[in-house]
Amino acid sequence: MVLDEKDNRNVWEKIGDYFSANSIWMKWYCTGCGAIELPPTMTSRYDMERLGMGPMATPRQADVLLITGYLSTKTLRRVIYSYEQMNSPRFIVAFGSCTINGGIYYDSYATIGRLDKYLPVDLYIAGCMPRPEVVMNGFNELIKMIKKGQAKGWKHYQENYEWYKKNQLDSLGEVIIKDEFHE
Amino acid sequence: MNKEKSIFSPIKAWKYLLRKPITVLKKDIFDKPREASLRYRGFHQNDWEKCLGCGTCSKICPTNAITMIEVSTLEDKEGYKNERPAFDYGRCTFCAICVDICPSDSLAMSREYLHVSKDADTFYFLPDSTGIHGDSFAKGYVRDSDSELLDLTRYEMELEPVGRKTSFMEIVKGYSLERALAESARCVECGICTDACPAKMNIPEYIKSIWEGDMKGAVEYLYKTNPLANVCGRICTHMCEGVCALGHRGEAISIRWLKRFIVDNTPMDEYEEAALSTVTEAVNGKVAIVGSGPSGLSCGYYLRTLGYEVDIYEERALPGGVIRYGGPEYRLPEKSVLKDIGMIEKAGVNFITNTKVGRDISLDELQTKYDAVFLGTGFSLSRPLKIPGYEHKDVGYAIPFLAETRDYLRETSDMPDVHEKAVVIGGGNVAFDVGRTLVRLQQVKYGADFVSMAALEHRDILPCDIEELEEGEEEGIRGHFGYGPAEILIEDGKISGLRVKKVISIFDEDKRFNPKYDETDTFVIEATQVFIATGQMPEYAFFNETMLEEIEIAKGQVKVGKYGQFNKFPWLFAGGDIVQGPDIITGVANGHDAAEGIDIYIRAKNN
Amino acid sequence: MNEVKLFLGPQHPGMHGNYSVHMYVDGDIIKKARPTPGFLHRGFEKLMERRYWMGNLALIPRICVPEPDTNEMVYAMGVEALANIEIPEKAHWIRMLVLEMARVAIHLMSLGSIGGPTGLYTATYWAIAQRDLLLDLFEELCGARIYHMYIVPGGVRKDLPEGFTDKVLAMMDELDEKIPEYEDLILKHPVIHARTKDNILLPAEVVWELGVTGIGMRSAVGKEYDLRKVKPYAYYDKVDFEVPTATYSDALTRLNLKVRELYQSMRIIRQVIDKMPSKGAVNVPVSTGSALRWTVPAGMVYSAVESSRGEYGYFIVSDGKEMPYRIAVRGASYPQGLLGIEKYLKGHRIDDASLWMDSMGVCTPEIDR
Amino acid sequence: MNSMNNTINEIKAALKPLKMETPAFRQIAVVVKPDTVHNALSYLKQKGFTQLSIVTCVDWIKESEFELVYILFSWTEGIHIQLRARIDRDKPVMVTATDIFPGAQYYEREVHEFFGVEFTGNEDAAKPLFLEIWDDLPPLRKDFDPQAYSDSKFPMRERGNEFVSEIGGHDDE
Repeated sequence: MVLDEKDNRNVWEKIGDYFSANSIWMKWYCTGCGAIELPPTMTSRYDMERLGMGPMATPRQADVLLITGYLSTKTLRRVIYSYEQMNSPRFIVAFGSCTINGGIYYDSYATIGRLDKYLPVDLYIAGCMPRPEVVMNGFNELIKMIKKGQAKGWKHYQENYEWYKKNQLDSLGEVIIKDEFHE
Repeated sequence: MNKEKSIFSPIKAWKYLLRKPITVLKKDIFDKPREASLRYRGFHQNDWEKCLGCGTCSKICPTNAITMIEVSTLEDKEGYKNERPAFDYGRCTFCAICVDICPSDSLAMSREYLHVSKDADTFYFLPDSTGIHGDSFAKGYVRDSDSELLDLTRYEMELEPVGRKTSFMEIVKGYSLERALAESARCVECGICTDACPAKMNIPEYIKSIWEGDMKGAVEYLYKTNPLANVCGRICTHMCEGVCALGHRGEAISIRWLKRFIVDNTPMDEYEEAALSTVTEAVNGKVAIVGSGPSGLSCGYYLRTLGYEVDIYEERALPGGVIRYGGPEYRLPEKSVLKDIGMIEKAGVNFITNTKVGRDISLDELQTKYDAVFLGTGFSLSRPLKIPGYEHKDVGYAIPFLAETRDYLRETSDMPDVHEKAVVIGGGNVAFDVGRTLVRLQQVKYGADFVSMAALEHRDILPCDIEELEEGEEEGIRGHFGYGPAEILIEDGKISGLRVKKVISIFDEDKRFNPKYDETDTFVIEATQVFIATGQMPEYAFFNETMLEEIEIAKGQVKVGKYGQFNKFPWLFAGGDIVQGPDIITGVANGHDAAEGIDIYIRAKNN
Repeated sequence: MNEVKLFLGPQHPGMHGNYSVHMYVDGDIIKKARPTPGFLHRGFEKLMERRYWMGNLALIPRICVPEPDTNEMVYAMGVEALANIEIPEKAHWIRMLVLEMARVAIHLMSLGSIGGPTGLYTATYWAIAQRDLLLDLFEELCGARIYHMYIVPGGVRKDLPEGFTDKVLAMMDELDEKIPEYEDLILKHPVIHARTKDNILLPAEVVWELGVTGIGMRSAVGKEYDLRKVKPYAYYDKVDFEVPTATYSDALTRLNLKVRELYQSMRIIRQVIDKMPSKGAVNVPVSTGSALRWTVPAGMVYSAVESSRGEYGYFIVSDGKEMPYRIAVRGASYPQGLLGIEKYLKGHRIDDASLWMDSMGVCTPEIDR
Repeated sequence: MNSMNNTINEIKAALKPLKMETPAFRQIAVVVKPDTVHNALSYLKQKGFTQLSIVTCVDWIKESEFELVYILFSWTEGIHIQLRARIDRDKPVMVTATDIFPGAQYYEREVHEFFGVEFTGNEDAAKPLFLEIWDDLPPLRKDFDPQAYSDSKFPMRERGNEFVSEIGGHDDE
């Protein structure tokens, strides 16, 4: 993903970014094993609310989607579905090795290799799994990026929608979920 | 069962208001992230000084995260590869198995864990000892003896302990199947041994074949680069073992004995099939080889695989050169030599024995009869040591003595003349061969042995292999190391002893051989027979005058170009001791090289 | 009747982990439920056939995220049974220490996660933070908070760090003080009582029908059906502990049993530290050679340990090579997580659906693998 | 251990197994013919092996056979039993065990999904469970190569030899 480094926001956008950076709703979706470090991050030990972040149940009101590790194809379909339900500006933070290059599941038939082929990733966090300190630092970094207008993954997704869709279809076959199939 | 309490009962938790909070402070997260534990498995650190580039980490990695990257700026060092592991944190699971298995102990996990970036490429890096951001975090998880994943101790073979010096029985028994499997399982397939081997043998591959139980495949690997596997499986100088990755923290793999296990334990039909699988029809030309030592045999075999007719000229009655007449029976039994030479003969190499080039047939004649000629004549003469008394009849030389002993054991000649007390001058492997042969012959003849040895070098810098020294001393050789020969004392026409003097230094400031002695510190080693084993030299009587003029000879060795080809005489090739030396495996390598060179030369000439 | 289809998960705050249940509801009552697993399916069983016996160490803790040590233990026990090796005494004690610490950690976590479906978020804040302190101990022991990779075939990976047992004992003393508070805060709280008492029943017939094990089984059957007692592994036959049981299984009973097991685990930890020899080897090699060429004799073996949710088992097949031939994993919550949901979630109210999953102990990664 | 020997003898007498062994501590492996599996399961359930721990399958591709494995456990005696039976790999069919152990339903469905074994009498077994829109061989069969499948479907990052030797820190912008 090539990001345009130039800051071409207008004043209103800058103000908007400033406020949204200080109040981020994280979507409550445990996509993979990195989610196990989210409870400590959210609760009293690390207390992510100090950053103005809190969990949000519905995608429509959430700002940031955490991809906490590997994604099976089955989950990726749902993740794309719920990412597209989110309102712009929306951000993706990818946790751990698996989102970057497949992780230990590099040769698995069920999990994807790299996330940025299917969804625009704003920030990667290293670790398998990342410690709460790293997660907190990642959020802090994201906040900085939003303030500076650098977290523009969602724009990239809009502009390159065809490319993303093609990749999604290539790997998944179908993105539309037919939930009745197994009943 | 718990009774329901009032909704206000948890109110006592307010007491925590005044206690230290459990929450990690913001400054401990953002400004200076909390320090990880002493064993933390964070990002990798790799000490480049120690790293061998063996790639064991990349093989064990369950996530395929480690790639060996060639680093061109590293200098070439024997036993090291100029490759270093790069880690993909898009794969790594921080399991630290790579750390536990690292043969050089260079890898460690640091206590650094923080890396956040929008650029996925920054998650792939080549660590040095400062870690991912160059911040030199303290080491976290390191290997210790509990988490060791290598098998560092050698599975020893049994030696014949008692009665070994009274016979010429082979000392080392060879691996049992069980132990060979255990020993071969230790290998980490790094291939550093291959780089160190003069013949570039496919060592990891044949060890793997043993481990997989594919003996035929193992023999095929052996014959790819070495047709003297039986011989080398017994008396190779095993430079491979000197650089073995496992040798850095433990004991090197017994590569030589595993090779011997292959040749001793492959059924003969499979062995023959594997050894001869690459031999082809002789259609491309005719090549003469002078001397049937290791280089000649090797050259002959590989020429047969390349499709040439080969005649090997040998001065003595039996082909083999040093392997037939040099190495002592207790280390290199006749049957092994026969197996190798037999296989080369089966490959279609023709031996013309009792024919000395330069005496019975001239080199010029060979040139006209053949397309190319290979010289592998070796260092066939003993170098005389001109100290007072050296011309006495009881002063013997290593090479004829060892050859006579082999003939005696083959029952083609009488026992060499041995006295009850003898002294050997020299401290190399050949000197020990002579000394230990003497011990056995004395035991056979007198039922007792008395062999002394004098060498310039001190015990810990002797040029021989350590096994030779240890086994020799076990067999009762009396070593006087650090003493040089002064004169051979003669009384009434008989030798009465060897006077030696203490050595102060062997080399002068220019590192040239120039021993200095303490003339006052001398004593006499009691002996009635003296053997000189201080070196060998070549014989170049077969060169004609123009050749002698054109060919440059330095320190006894001829100067040749690539493939052992003489620059001025493109039809003539050379290898073995007269080119490189001084061991069998180098000879084999030279022979193989020359075979390829000859092939190129003849093909070019024919087209 | 007006049936409506609802999705519980995969993206839902009441759902722990990535899992989905399709519910057909009439008013507030669930009429039909269908579990949909597979969101966390990574193909572990296939991947394990492609890695060395030692390399699998990186995979196995990831099968069940909250409880890595159990997985490591099952795998290690199975490989040791196949290779027919006896591990050193100290390794057994250390393993028990680690397993019981893990049990304390997971019980604390599940105590905390009851906060989600019941709305008592205080529970989450207290219990998870307490668990985090235990994770710090784990980090000191093995170098990571979650994926320990500490119990290995042949023993444990490293000896205990200096002064570790003292820290564990101090933690136990702290827990002695804190757990009664958690009981007040969680178990005796009217909110919890209102939601869990006489709710989500698990009769003994259902236990036998589904094959539910662990706390679910013991709370219904009233017998000490715990693998640590029935078929002791490590040195569980050398320590005194009780297995809490009950004969009436509602969600509250099961919560109660969890807390009572916590006390028993702490009791075991204290005994282990008391009985553990201070010196001695902590592991033996599984096989000769380097870990690249470790082989395990051919055979098939099933090994099982008592996880916090019941019997956790691996069926391991070796063909004598350097990699396993086949490994099948029995996740402890498989029976209740699939068939249980299909058959017995119906009849409950919608708002109890996630509480149902929570109190039955459904752990998705071990079902999906 | 007496009960263990008794159990072994009783099973031997009742089931006439092809092979019996004790692979581990308090564990019995019983190999039977595939057509007797159903009887054996109901016999063992009567004997007190009331818990079905897992139903799984091993692909012996060289022999062209699947080996079905039923792990049973007796809580009263603390003994695990592996009941194993080999069936033809090309036409793998087995009678369902759901009438004896209702809990077998999902295990059988899983075995069907991962190996392609059909279970007669278990209608649900043929439905997909973990996988969605699966388009290849059943993935746990030995002739299925997950690496090849992954390579063909899921692109990986190319990691070359070139190196970003100096990586910027996480907070320098």
